[in-house]
Parts: sequence; C-alpha cells; structure tokens
Amino acid sequence: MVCIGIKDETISFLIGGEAGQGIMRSGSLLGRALMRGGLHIFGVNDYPSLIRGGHNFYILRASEREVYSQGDGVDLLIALNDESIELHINDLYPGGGVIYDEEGKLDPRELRGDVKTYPTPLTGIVKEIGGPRVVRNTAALGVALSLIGFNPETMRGVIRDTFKGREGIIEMNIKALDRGYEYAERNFEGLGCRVETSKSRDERIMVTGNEAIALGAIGAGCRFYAAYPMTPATPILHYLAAHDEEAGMVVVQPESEIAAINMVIGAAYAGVRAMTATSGGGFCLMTEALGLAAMTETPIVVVINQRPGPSTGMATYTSQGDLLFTIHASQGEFPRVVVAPGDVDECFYLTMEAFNLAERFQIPVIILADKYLAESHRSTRPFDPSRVGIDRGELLTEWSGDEEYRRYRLTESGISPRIIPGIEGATMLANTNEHDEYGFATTNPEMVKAMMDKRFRKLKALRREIERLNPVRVYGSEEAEATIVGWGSTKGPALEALRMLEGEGIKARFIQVVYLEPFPAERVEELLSGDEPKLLVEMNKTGQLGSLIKLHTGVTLEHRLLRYDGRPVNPGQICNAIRGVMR
Amino acid sequence: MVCIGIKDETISFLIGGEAGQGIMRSGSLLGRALMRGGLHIFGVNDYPSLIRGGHNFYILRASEREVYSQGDGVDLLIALNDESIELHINDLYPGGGVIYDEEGKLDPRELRGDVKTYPTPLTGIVKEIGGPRVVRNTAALGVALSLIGFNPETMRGVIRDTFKGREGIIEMNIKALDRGYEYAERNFEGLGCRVETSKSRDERIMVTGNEAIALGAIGAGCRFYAAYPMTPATPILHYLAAHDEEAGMVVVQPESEIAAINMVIGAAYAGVRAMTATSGGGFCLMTEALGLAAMTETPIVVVINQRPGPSTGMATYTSQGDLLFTIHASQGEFPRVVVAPGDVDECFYLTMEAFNLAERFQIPVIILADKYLAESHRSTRPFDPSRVGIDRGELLTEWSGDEEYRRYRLTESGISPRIIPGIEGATMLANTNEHDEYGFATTNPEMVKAMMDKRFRKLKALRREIERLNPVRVYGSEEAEATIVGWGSTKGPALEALRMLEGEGIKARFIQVVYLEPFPAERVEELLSGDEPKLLVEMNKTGQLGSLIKLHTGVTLEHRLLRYDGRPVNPGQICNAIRGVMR
Amino acid sequence: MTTMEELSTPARITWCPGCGNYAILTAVKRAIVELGLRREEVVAVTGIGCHGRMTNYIRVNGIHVLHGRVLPVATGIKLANQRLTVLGFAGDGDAYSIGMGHLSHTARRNVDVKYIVHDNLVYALTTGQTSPTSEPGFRTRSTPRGAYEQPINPLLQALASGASFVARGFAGDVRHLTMLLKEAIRHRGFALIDVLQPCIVWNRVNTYEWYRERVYKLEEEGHDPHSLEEAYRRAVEWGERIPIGILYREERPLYHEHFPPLRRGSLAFQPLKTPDLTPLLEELS
Amino acid sequence: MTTMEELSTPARITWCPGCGNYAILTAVKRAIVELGLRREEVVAVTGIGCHGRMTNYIRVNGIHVLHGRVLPVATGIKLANQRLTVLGFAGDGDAYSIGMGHLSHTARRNVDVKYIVHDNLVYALTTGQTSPTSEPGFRTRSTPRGAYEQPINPLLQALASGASFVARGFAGDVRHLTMLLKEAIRHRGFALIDVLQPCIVWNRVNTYEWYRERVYKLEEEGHDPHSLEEAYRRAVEWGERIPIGILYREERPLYHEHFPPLRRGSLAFQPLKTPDLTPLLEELS
Ligand SMILES: Cc1ncc(C[n+]2csc(CCOP(=O)(O)OP(=O)(O)O)c2C)c(N)n1
Ligand SMILES: Cc1ncc(C[n+]2csc(CCOP(=O)(O)OP(=O)(O)O)c2C)c(N)n1
Ligand code: SF4
Ligand code: SF4
Ligand SMILES: [Mg+2]
Ligand SMILES: [Mg+2]
Repeated sequence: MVCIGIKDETISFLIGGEAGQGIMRSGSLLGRALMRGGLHIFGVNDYPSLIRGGHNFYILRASEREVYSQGDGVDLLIALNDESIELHINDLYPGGGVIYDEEGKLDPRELRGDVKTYPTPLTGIVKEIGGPRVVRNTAALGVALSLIGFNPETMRGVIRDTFKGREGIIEMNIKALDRGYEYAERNFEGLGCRVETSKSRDERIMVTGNEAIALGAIGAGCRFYAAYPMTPATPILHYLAAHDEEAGMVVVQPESEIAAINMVIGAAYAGVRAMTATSGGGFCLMTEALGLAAMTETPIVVVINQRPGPSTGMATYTSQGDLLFTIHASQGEFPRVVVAPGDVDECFYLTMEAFNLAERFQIPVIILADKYLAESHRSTRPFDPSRVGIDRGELLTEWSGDEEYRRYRLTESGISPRIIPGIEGATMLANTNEHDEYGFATTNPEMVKAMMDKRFRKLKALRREIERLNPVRVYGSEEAEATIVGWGSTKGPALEALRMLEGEGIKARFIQVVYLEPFPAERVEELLSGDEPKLLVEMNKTGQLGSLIKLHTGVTLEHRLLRYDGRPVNPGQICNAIRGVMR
Repeated sequence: MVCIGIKDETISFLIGGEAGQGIMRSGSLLGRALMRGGLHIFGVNDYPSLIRGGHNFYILRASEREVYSQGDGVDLLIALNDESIELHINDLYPGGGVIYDEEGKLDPRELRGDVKTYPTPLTGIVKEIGGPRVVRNTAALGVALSLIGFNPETMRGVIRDTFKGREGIIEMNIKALDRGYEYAERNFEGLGCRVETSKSRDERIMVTGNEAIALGAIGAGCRFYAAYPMTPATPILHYLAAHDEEAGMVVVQPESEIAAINMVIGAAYAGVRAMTATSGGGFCLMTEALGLAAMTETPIVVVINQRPGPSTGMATYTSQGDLLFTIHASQGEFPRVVVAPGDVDECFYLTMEAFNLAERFQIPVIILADKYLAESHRSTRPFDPSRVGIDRGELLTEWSGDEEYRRYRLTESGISPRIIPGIEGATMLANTNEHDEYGFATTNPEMVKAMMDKRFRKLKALRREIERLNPVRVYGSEEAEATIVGWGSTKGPALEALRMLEGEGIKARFIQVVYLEPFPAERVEELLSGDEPKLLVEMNKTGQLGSLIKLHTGVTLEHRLLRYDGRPVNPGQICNAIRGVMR
Repeated sequence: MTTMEELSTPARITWCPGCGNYAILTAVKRAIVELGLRREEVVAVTGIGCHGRMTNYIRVNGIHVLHGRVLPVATGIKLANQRLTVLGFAGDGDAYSIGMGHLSHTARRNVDVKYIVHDNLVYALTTGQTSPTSEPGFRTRSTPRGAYEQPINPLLQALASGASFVARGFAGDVRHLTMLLKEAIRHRGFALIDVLQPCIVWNRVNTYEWYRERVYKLEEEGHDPHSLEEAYRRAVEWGERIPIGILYREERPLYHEHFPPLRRGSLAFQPLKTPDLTPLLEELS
Repeated sequence: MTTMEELSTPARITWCPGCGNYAILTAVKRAIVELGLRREEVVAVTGIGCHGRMTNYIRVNGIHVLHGRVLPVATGIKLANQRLTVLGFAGDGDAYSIGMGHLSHTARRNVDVKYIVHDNLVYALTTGQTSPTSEPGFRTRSTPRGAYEQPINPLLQALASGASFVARGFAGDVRHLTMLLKEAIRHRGFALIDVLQPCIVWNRVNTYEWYRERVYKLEEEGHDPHSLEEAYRRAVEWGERIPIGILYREERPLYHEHFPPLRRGSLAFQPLKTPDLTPLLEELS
C-alpha cells in the first residue's frame, strides 16, 4: 500500500459545488472507496443552512497512517462550479491539481500558475450517457481516481453498496465513473500522487460522530430515543429511525425539545435506558427538565452537538461555546456528568459509558460534541460494545421487602435502589418537589438538607469512577517542550499538529480533558505542573475550558488559540501558535 | 422614641398559625403600625406552598435603629394555634412572652418555665363581637400592643388604611384590636419591653423586595411587563397589574415563560422598556430567548427570584442556587449583566440602573434576587427615581441618513445605534442568525468574527460603567479583624452580624458583591488582599460566589457558611462562624 | 383485589377543606378499586398546582413532574411499558396554558394515557391569577379589572385535535365522575376528562352551587357519543346549561401500536444485554 | 406609495428554484403595495425554517426569531406599537409543532397580528422530517416507514381556539393569495392564513400538480365566512377536494384595546421621563 501526497504522506481532496449538488455524497463515496482500498480517511463537510443555492464543500483526506483531521491545504480540487474554483484555488498546495468542467466560465490557469489543471467535459459525459446532472460528480471522481492511480473497481463496489436496490442509479454512476476515469487516462498525466489498493487490511468502518453516538446508544441497550430535529444532531434521529427494529428501540419525533426530554424522563422512570439529542438552542428548552431528572434521580442521557451561538447563530457550523452553560444548566445544584468525546471512537465508547454512569449514579449525563465531530467522517476499527458492557447499577427487579419501598432511601453512597414500576409489592414515588425517603413532598429543613447531601454524596464514588475512566488523556511526547490543552473535537487537529511539530523536531504533547464535570482537577493540575509553554485551544471566544482549569486548579493558561468563526481549527494554526509560544 | 427589647435595642414578634389564617396580613399590620410609630422594621414570612393547612409564621423585628434582618430569637410569640406554641416556644429569649388562645389544648407553661404567658380568650372575643375567626389575629395584636405599651391608635389608622373602603372589616378589626388591648391592660403585666411612638420622624415606607423592584421598573419608565405566575416572583405581577394605569404600563399574563420573554423581546424591539420576572424553573424556559435578546441586541430586563432547587424544589423558600446558571445561561457567548440587590433600596435603585444598562449596551440584564429578599418587608426612606434617572443610550428617534440604516453597524464601542420601528426613512432588521451590518444572515467567517468581536467590545465600556456603579460594597470596620463575603439577600443578616460582633468587640467587615457579571475582579481582589480570616456566606450548597472569586481573582475562600435548607441565614449563625474562623 | 385502604398514603392532605380535589381523589381510587386494577400497575403523573399533590395521596406508582409536562412524561412511560395504566393529572393552567401544545399532539397521536384536568378556572396554588378557562370578567390578582381574554374551550380543543375520548366531569358528583374515569380507563386510547373542580378559596364565582344549577348529564339526554358533530355542538354549551358526561368516543389505532420493538412486549421488562452490532457495522464498512 | 422595487432587498434569495415560498413573498409584497402601506409601518416576524428567510427578502422592519416563537414576539410588538402592521411568518413545524400552544392563545386573545404559515407538510430546512401536517404514510427521514400520526388540522385548531379570521391559501395562486393577505391585513384582529406551499425537494407528494387537482375556491362556491358551523364543515375537507379562501371571519374586540395605557397612543412613541412616584409611595407609608 502506498500513499504519497504532495506535502506529506496524506492526500487531500476538496470537492466543491452548490448545495443540492450531492457534494457530501460524493465525498463519502470517495472516502469509502479509499478506506476499502486500505487507507485511513477523514472527511469534513462545510455547508450553509440552506437546501439549495449556498456553497458546499467536502474535504477528504486519506493516508496509510491514521488521519485525525483535515490538513492545511489540499492536493486535488474537484470543482463542480466556477465558485468552487474561485473560493478554493488557493487551498491547493503548489503542484496540486484542479478538476473542473470544461463548460465553466472560469479558467483556473488564470488564477494560479503553479497548479495542474484538468479540464474535463463533465457536462458532456453526463449528456452522452443521458444521466442527471448530479452524476457529473461521479464522472469527476473517475477523473480523480485516474489521477492518483487508484483502481476504480473498488469505487464500483462502493457505488453498488451505497445505492443497493436502485439499479438504474448504480448503472448511471458506474458509467459516469468509468467515462471520467477513461477520459483522464487518455488525456491527463497523473497528479504525481499515488494511492494503491492494498490487499490485506484491517477491518475498518467509515463513520460520523453522530453515527458513532447512535451506535453507542444501541450498544448500551438504549431502548427509547426521542428527539426534535435540530442541526447538527438530526442525523442521530435519522440513523436510529432507520434502524429501530434492529436496535429494538422506540424512536420518536415529538412536538418539541421540551416534549422530547420529558418523554425520555418518563421512559427512564419506567425502567428503560433513554436518550435525547439536540443542539444548544434545543438544550435551552431542556434545562428545566434536566433539573427534573436530577431531582427525581432519573437516569437520562442528553447529547448536545454544539454549533455557533448566540441564539440560532449558524446552524451548520461548529463551536465549543456551550461548555459552561452545560455544566451549570438548570436551577439549583446537583451532580451531573459532562463528557466530551474527541473522535468517533470516543463517541461510541463514551456514549456507552454515559448510560452506565447515568444508571449507576441515577443522574443526568450529558455528551457534549459539536458539528465538526458529529458530521465528519472517519475510518476506524469496528466498535466493540463488550469493551464497556452494561451496568445498570442498583436497579431492583423484584421487591421482597416487608417494609414499604423507599425511593429515596438515605444511603451512605447517596444512591437509593430503584425499582421498575410494575413489579409486585412495591410502588415508586418520584417527586420534583423536595421530598422525604418515600418521595413525599417535604419542606422540613433537616430532611431538605439530608436529601441535598444524599444527592451530593454520590460525587465521591462518581469521582472515583471517572478517574478510572481515564478522564484526561495525553498524547505525544513524554518530555514535551510545549503542551496543547483542549477538549472535544479539537483533538483531531491537535493530533495532526503533534505530527507536524514532530516533523519539525518539536516535541509537543496534547492534553485532552474528556470528562469535564465532575472536573478531574488533580489529574489536570498534575499534568499542567511543568513549566513548558502551554497553549489552550478552543473553538469559542472566551476560553471556557481555560476558565474551568483556572477555577479548579488555579492555573491560568495565558496562551490561547481561540477560533469562533464556525470553522474548525486547522492543524497548521495550532503549529503556528505553538511556534509562537515557544519563542 | 424608645425601644427596648429583651436582648438588645430591637424587639421581635413571631406570629404563627395555619396557612389561610391571615398570618402575613397580621405581620404587615403590626409592621406598618410600628413604622408609623417611628421605628424601623424588618419582617419575614415562612410558609409552605399550600393554600391551607400548612404552618405559617411571620417574624417582625423593630427598632429605633435600622433593622436589616430577623434576629436569632424573639421577644414575643403570638401563637394562633397549638402547633405554633410547639414549634416556636424555643425561639423565645428567656423572659420573653407568649400570647395564645385560652381555648387551645397546649399550655406553654408546661414546655418552658422561663417565659411569660398571656392566655387570652381570643376565640371568646371573636364570638362576642360576632366576627370571623380570622380577627382573632387582630385581637392578639391588641394584646401585643398593650404588652409593649404601644398606643393602639396608630394601629387603628393602619387598619383603616389597609382595608380602605371595606367599612365592615375595618370596624370588626378595630373592635377586636380594642378588646384584645383592653383585656391585656386589665389582666397582664407588661412584657418589660417598651416601644413608644415618637412624634417627629422621617418619612418612611414599608416595602418588600418585590414591590421595590416593581417600583424600580415604574421609575425607569418600563412600559411593558409580561410574566407567568411563579413563586416568589408573582407579587411583582400582582403589584404591576394593580397599578398599570398609574404606571402607564401594559401588564400581561401570557401562556408561559417562553411567551413572556418573547413578548418582552418583541416590545423592546419595538422601542419600549420591557421586563419579565420569574424564578429558576421559569428562567430555564427563558434561556433560549435570552440568547435571542443577546443576538438581536435587544435590551431586556429579567428578574429571577431564586428558590431552592433542583427542579420544583420548595416553591416558597429561599436560595442562592442559581448564580452560575444565570451567568452562563443560553447557548453561545455574549455579554450580559447580572446584578444582585441585597435589600429593598437596592431592589429599587438597581432595577432602575438595570434598564439603563440594558438600553445603553443593548444587552440582557438579569436582576438576581431570592424569596427572602423578594417577600420580606423593610422600612426605608421613600425611593427617589431621579437619583438614577433615565438614559436610553443610542436610540435614534429619527433617521436623516441618505444611506440605508444598518442595525448592526460595526462601531468602535460595539454599540450600534437603534431606531424605533415606525420612524420615517428607515427600517430595522434584527436577526437570530449571525448577520452582517444590515442584519442579513451571513456565514462569512470574517463577518461572523467581526460581529462576535463587536458584541464583546461593549464589555470595555460596560466594565467601566459598572465600576462607576459601585459594584462591590463594603460595610463595617476599616481595619477589620475578620471579613464576611457575600451577595444578595445575605446582606441583611451580615449587617446584623457586624453589629453583634461589634458589641463583642470584634471589628468585622462585610463585602457585598453587587454586580456579579461582568465580575468586578480587580476591586474584589484588592478587598480580599488582607490576611484577616474571611468567611464566605451563601445560601447554596457549593459556594457559587466562592467559585467566581476563585475564577476571577485566584483567591480561595476556605471558610464557608453555606445554608441550603431553604431558610435564610441568621445573624447569630454568622457570628458563630466568624468566631470559629478567628480561633 | 385492591381496596380503598391500600390506595391511601400516610401523607397529610393539605387541600382546603371543601376543595373539589377531594372528590377527584376519591373517584380515582374508586375507579381503580372497581376496575380491579393492581396498584403496582398504575402510574399517576401530576403537574404543578394544587392538583399536583394527587401523587402524594394515592398509593400507586407516581411521578410529580414539571408544570405543564404531564403528557410527554406520561407518553414516555406508556411507550416504555404499555402494560401500565397511565393516569395524568393536571390543572387548567398546567394543561391549557403552559402545557397546551402537548394536548393537541398527544390527542392526535392517540397515546393511551388518561388526562384528568382539575379545572378550577383559576391558578390556585400560585394564589389566584387568571387561567385560560377563567370566565371573562373574572377578577384575579393578575386581572384586577376582570379577565378580558376569551377562554379556551378544552373540549373543543381536544375534539379539534382528534382526541378519541372526550368527557367532562364535576367534582360535585363523585359517582358520575367515577363512572367517567372507569370508562376512560377502559377506553383504548387517549382520554381527556375535564373536571369542573370548585376552588373554594380563589374562585368564588364558579362554586358548587353555581355548577349544580347548571350541569346536566349527557347520558340522560340521549347524547350520541359517537357523533363528532353532536360532540362539537355540546362542547360549546356553557352558561345556563353545562353538559357533563362523555361527549365523544371513537376507536382508532393506539400510538404504541406503531412501534415494531413493542411487539416483543414492554420495553421495561425486556432483558438488557450487550447486543451484537456486527450487521450495523457492516453497513458502514 | 410603496413600490415592489422598494420592498426588495439586496440579499440573494437562496430558496430552491420552484419553491412555493417565492409566491408567498410576491403575494406579501403585492398586498403591501396594493394596500398602500408604508414599508416603515410594517414589521415582519419570522420563525426558523426555510420560510424564515422572508425577513431577509422584504424591506420592511423585520425580526427573525426563534423556532416556534413568532406569535409571542409579534404580540409584544403589537402591544408596544399598535400602529404597526405586524405580519408573522412561520413554517408548519414552527407553527403547529413546537409553537402550537401560542396559536391557541394568540387566537383566543384576538391579537391583531397576521399569521402566515408556509405549510409544506414537512420540515424542510432540517432536510426532511415529518411535520404535524404530514399526511399519514408520508415517508421522511424520521419516519422511514411513513408518518403514522393523525395530522393536525390547522384550520380546525384555529377555529376551536376562537380565531377571528381563518383562511387557507395556495402558493400556486399568487393572485388569490394576495387577495387573502389583503383581507387578513384589513381584518381587525388575529388572522391565520395557512398557505399550501409546495416544497419541491422534501415533499414529492403534495406537489403543485397534486394541489391543482384538488383545490377549489370557497368564494366560488357561495361559502358564508360568517358561519362558524360552515367553517367547521369546510375545515375538515381534505383529500379529493381542498378548499382555499376565507373560511371564517368575525369582528370582536382586539387584545390591545383592553389595556388602559394604550389609549394614550402607542407606547413606543410616548416620551420617557422619570415619573413622580409619590402617590405610589404614599400607599406604602
Ligand atoms: C415553569 C413553571 N412556571 C410557573 C410555575 C408556578 N406555578 C405553580 S402552579 C401554577 C399554576 C397553577 O394553576 P393550575 O395549573 O390551574 O393548578 P391549580 O393550582 O389551580 O390546581 C404555576 C403557574 C411553575 N411551577 N413552573
Ligand atoms: C428550538 C429549536 N429546535 C429545533 C430547531 C431546528 N429547526 C430549524 S427549522 C426546523 C423546522 C423546519 O420546519 P418548518 O417549520 O415546517 O419550516 P420549513 O423549513 O419547512 O419552512 C427545525 C426543527 C431550531 N432551530 N430551534
Ligand atoms: S386553593 Fe383551591 S384548589 Fe387549592 S386546595 Fe384550596 S380549594 Fe383546592
Ligand atoms: S427545501 Fe423546500 S421549502 Fe426549502 S427552499 Fe427548497 S423547496 Fe423551498
Ligand atoms: Mg387551576
Ligand atoms: Mg415546513
């Protein structure tokens, strides 16, 4: 297996066009083909919140080694309209190439002299084969595969699998692919990059963060999912609605986020694992019920896929602006878990852990991701749910007791065994009001204090459990000359940056805070005790993880790379910043 | 004017009975009478969230000097049922007295030997005069006035004013008062305390925090108030609904808190000052629209009267559990003001300031109070709205410009002049989506960043303005041996504690953080730089102000008096804690 | 067999003496007893308001939830365990003001939960404000000059939303109310029972006497509950004559019948084991 | 006089070519022009969805608000300045799902705002999920086996809530829609116009053709819009024949007429001076 890009051992494609032109589909076809060819891939999309008319693009990066994010430039631009040439020609590395439709008005050669150009009769091919305009994309993919010397048969297989059952579409796409491929073979020299299919390879899947979270829920035995559509969390709903039978899950689209979370609480009260997902705006509407879950000690899992605010902001872009909101959301005080996956594997495994934590500690658990992670593709090893398993905690499935069952028994651990309503001999009273052990409303000051203390007592074992779950993860050099600190989806660009820095001879390290609440203060403090320069990387304006670190450890991270224009941080930006702080 | 209590120069009454027995009414009658007699008063109520059947009580404390809170005990217990004797007999100072109905079953003499007892035929008096059972209270007040030697004529005046227009009720109450008074004159010796009416006195009003906030809104020219009923904020709605004509204010009870805040945003967009009020649970439902106000830069004022959570918790008790939630509420990041009044005067003046800040900086301003402050009575000097005045900031009432009006002009201050929709020659586009200067939706990364930066640029002038508003207030000794740190309604008990400590020869000081966001970090840091022992006092479980101080100044306040059973902190508790930390 | 005794709890009842809620509590217990339901198989969901204390006073499974959110919680419970009898209790503010949107949606879905609204035409627990069912002119602390909005007609709303069982009860007639509750529980599908519930403290207009002079029983006047048109006609009656009884009932598919996983039985009692994800993962390879 | 030109904005229109929203935009502009309204006196309030971009495309005062919250914002605007013509634009998800509760309450209050719902029977902007008006069996990404809930009938809901003007328009007939808009704006009170708006991307069932075969005009069939009973009858028609036009209209008091302070004129243009609080303070002394 060989993969040679222009700049390094990765190769990047940017497919650009109008919304509605099937850009993402093409990106994922290409990704899947390269993955099946034995490469690791990463793919990220960029699109406005419009169904038609806006500019869309998809960056696909592939390599023999694992790829964690987009790079700083691309090797090959597949421009399906003039706008894409205009907007992205400068993203090409010198020596890169651009595939475009002969029929366009813009000539890339007039914009940049240092790139190769591959004018192709994309529209012509489509007309010839009598296909819809959207298969221009596939013809262009054919050209691309030829340029990098990649066997088109793998792509044919991907097309067949993707459009399974729709023979006409398969045929048309394969035709277009082949025409493009042949045209390029006849007319163009290769790009100079080379990607070969390897025979033996690991089993691999290509998956988005959203799919990984959905799979994590299925893996955890989640039986109830209610969610109101909200970008960028909606794909979880789509995935689960399409797989409800296999998953044995009831999947509901209710009338609002308020209905969603309250249904989830109802289902969880009744004894099933239940989840909802939304973005910040929808989560606002859930905050009241988050408190209800806390007060009634009903275990629920809530996924928040962040996007830029305030308010509706930009629905289809990315952000890490909701961290402190999430930690403090809802009136009053109660223990909760906030966990932020950094890649698709963590999306899967941390979602499974989330259900165990929710049930064992009878608290709400929030999974905090963002658009960049939720909608980007990555290849990885197939998920193994048995690595986490299912632990439902103190859930009683029968009641033998002579005494009356007490939902909120004052225990030393703070955890009071739950029952499943419907079992013989016991009924369970859950209460939004402060209550006594039986669940009856009370305003007695001693009982009120005792119940608050009981709930907070859970923190002791919870903290211990979270320690065990490796809440802070460190990547890179042991003896680092510089440290990057971040959370969530900046993990990808940070890992890429480590590689780049290593290439420059800089030993750096990335500290990823995975569990943000309860905050793993000791571990973070320990890791930050060195005196190498440190760079905080976040996709928000105010450096919210920085605030948490300051609050819990006293450490001020002065150097900050904060991006808040809705776009993910690039590895090169991080490297620059690191170079800056090392000076 | 003379006032002598058993313990000090204050005198405290506790009136206890069942919900529905008019306890609060009696408390406020007594308070008003003593105030008109020339005393300063403080009154606090305690009642469960039930219309009937629960135990209620009201503590009224009065003195020649200003009183800031309840004391640690009471001089006179007015027990309208047996339960009140049982529950409160131990609140009496040794030598105090208890007034109770002869007809009750419980004899206080069997419970405590060191108090005076005043068994009175309260039921008998009511029967004699043919009044409803509830005038027992007034008869008991008559007894109380006799015991402290207070001229009943003042009380007669209060009764006449309170029940103005309802002659039957007035007559009945005055009869009951007089009978009680006469009975006591004939049968009892005085309590040993003495309160005399003074002739000349300052003009004074007796007002709750809620009334003061409502008056502050009226004073600020607020023209639109929409609020969904929620304890303990509902009295603001009642007050404003009863005074809408005088105030020139539209007062609406909409279908939910979501409707309330969105109406307020609509009204503010259309050019009027607008406010809503709620408690934590209702505020949860407002968080999404808080972001809308921020993104559209629509000036609104939101009052949150805290009560214990999580969730519905205890509707009629007090808490300071929502501070961090309030500061971080809503997705995304934006400047806001959070201000916490500590007494009725601050309720008035800070509410007026809130409207000016909201309009000048075009941001949401949150007034964070709590049940204890909102529903307690205090006497004070009549409010003077001209002390704050009205400053609407950059609000254009005409548009002469040849150019198109730009709602979100990128200015150096970050503030873009607003217009009132309806003026000639200009229209205004406000947008929940990220937008350009004209308000059109955009996802352009430079513009997105520019708009975020514009909004945050306001912080510079905002911080300066807040400095000017005296955001951190210090009371007590300059050279303090100990410092109390708190916010909001703990101010009252803290000021009382300062007096008590002074009496013991301890020089202490109270630092009240009034503006909590943007946090006056420098000032707080400066004030905390001494090495005297410091005590954080809050009515929550986790010490939320402590967290803010840690975050913004690095100072850890280790000594904490945290009360979270729904009851206000008592001055004596603070003194004890101070003694503890000084050891 | 469950007895009235067994359904009682030790919690002290704090409603005002004479409050209409007592009658509703009694009727609910009686309906459970008379239908022979096991108390463990019943779940009561309550909103916030005076009515909300129902969960404290009846010894079945209970969850006291947020203001206005009875129906979504009840829906979640029913979907998790369709064998449970799910009773929702709400106030008029709860159900028709803040919770209004859920009514239309739960009704059109025909979720098999029973919605009992303690309709006292006022916000009682918050000490007397106008409610969506308050009559015009009704003076409250939030409408001192009298309520000025046209009231919500809950029955009309339910009918317009496709509720499959719509009834009105009166807390002054426990026996009739018990009958309605039994019918509603027997009914397969969503049921709304709007109960005229005198609040003796905050509503001095719509009292027991006021209602007694006006209510009449639909079943005594030959009303056909299977006619939607008839139901609409009765639903708008209010004033001189106020109908109580079943306005409308129809059978149509239940919400939970649409979900394939529920065919295997209640989710709540399906064993939870780590699943084999291979088929799903293969789709992604 | 305002011209069509003056009502245009420089923002690039990003709706799909052929989308029914274009027709709605045109009709709204025409109605403003034909009624001779000054653009400064009109406010458009939009919810979130494809329809939400209306505020970008029409040069009147505008506020693009949260999903489902058009009506409360519009109400606030109207109360602050009753001289403004307030137009609310919402989607079917916006109006009848998350925003459902506000519809009933705004209608019963008779707030003088006009509510134009771009009803495409689907969630379009979020790329195709079921909506409360989706027809049973309609396949979407959230209901791959077809929608299974009984749809909301918006007209019925509005009628049941006491809306004083209820109409249905069709984006395939701009002239008729313009007429409806003009009537709605002229109407003193709350007006709902549910507009059948083909979404050519996510709804391939309820297309222009589908509607063209079915819609008929009420005014051509002698419908009496003053009869509530007639209106109910027409409101339930859906399938072979779908009525468009004004189903119902009635005059009743406006919400903003209830507030004494508004008698002095619009709040927004009342001068703001520090008031004299003495009378209020005296009450507290
Ligand atoms: C989100 C929210 N808003 C407001 C409240 C305050 N609240 C408690 S009960 C109630 C309404 C009571 O009226 P109703 O539902 O008719 O019940 P009733 O007391 O009359 O039985 C309100 C508004 C709340 N608990 N939660
Ligand atoms: C609180 C909230 N929840 C969810 C969303 C996501 N969202 C955006 S548009 C939309 C619905 C679109 O459907 P519809 O209202 O019918 O408008 P259309 O796009 O069809 O015009 C949703 C759910 C949101 N913006 N806010
Ligand atoms: S206030 Fe009214 S509804 Fe509440 S318990 Fe008393 S009588 Fe019943
Ligand atoms: S997706 Fe549908 S509603 Fe949205 S712009 Fe396109 S056609 Fe119109
Ligand atoms: Mg009520
Ligand atoms: Mg739609």
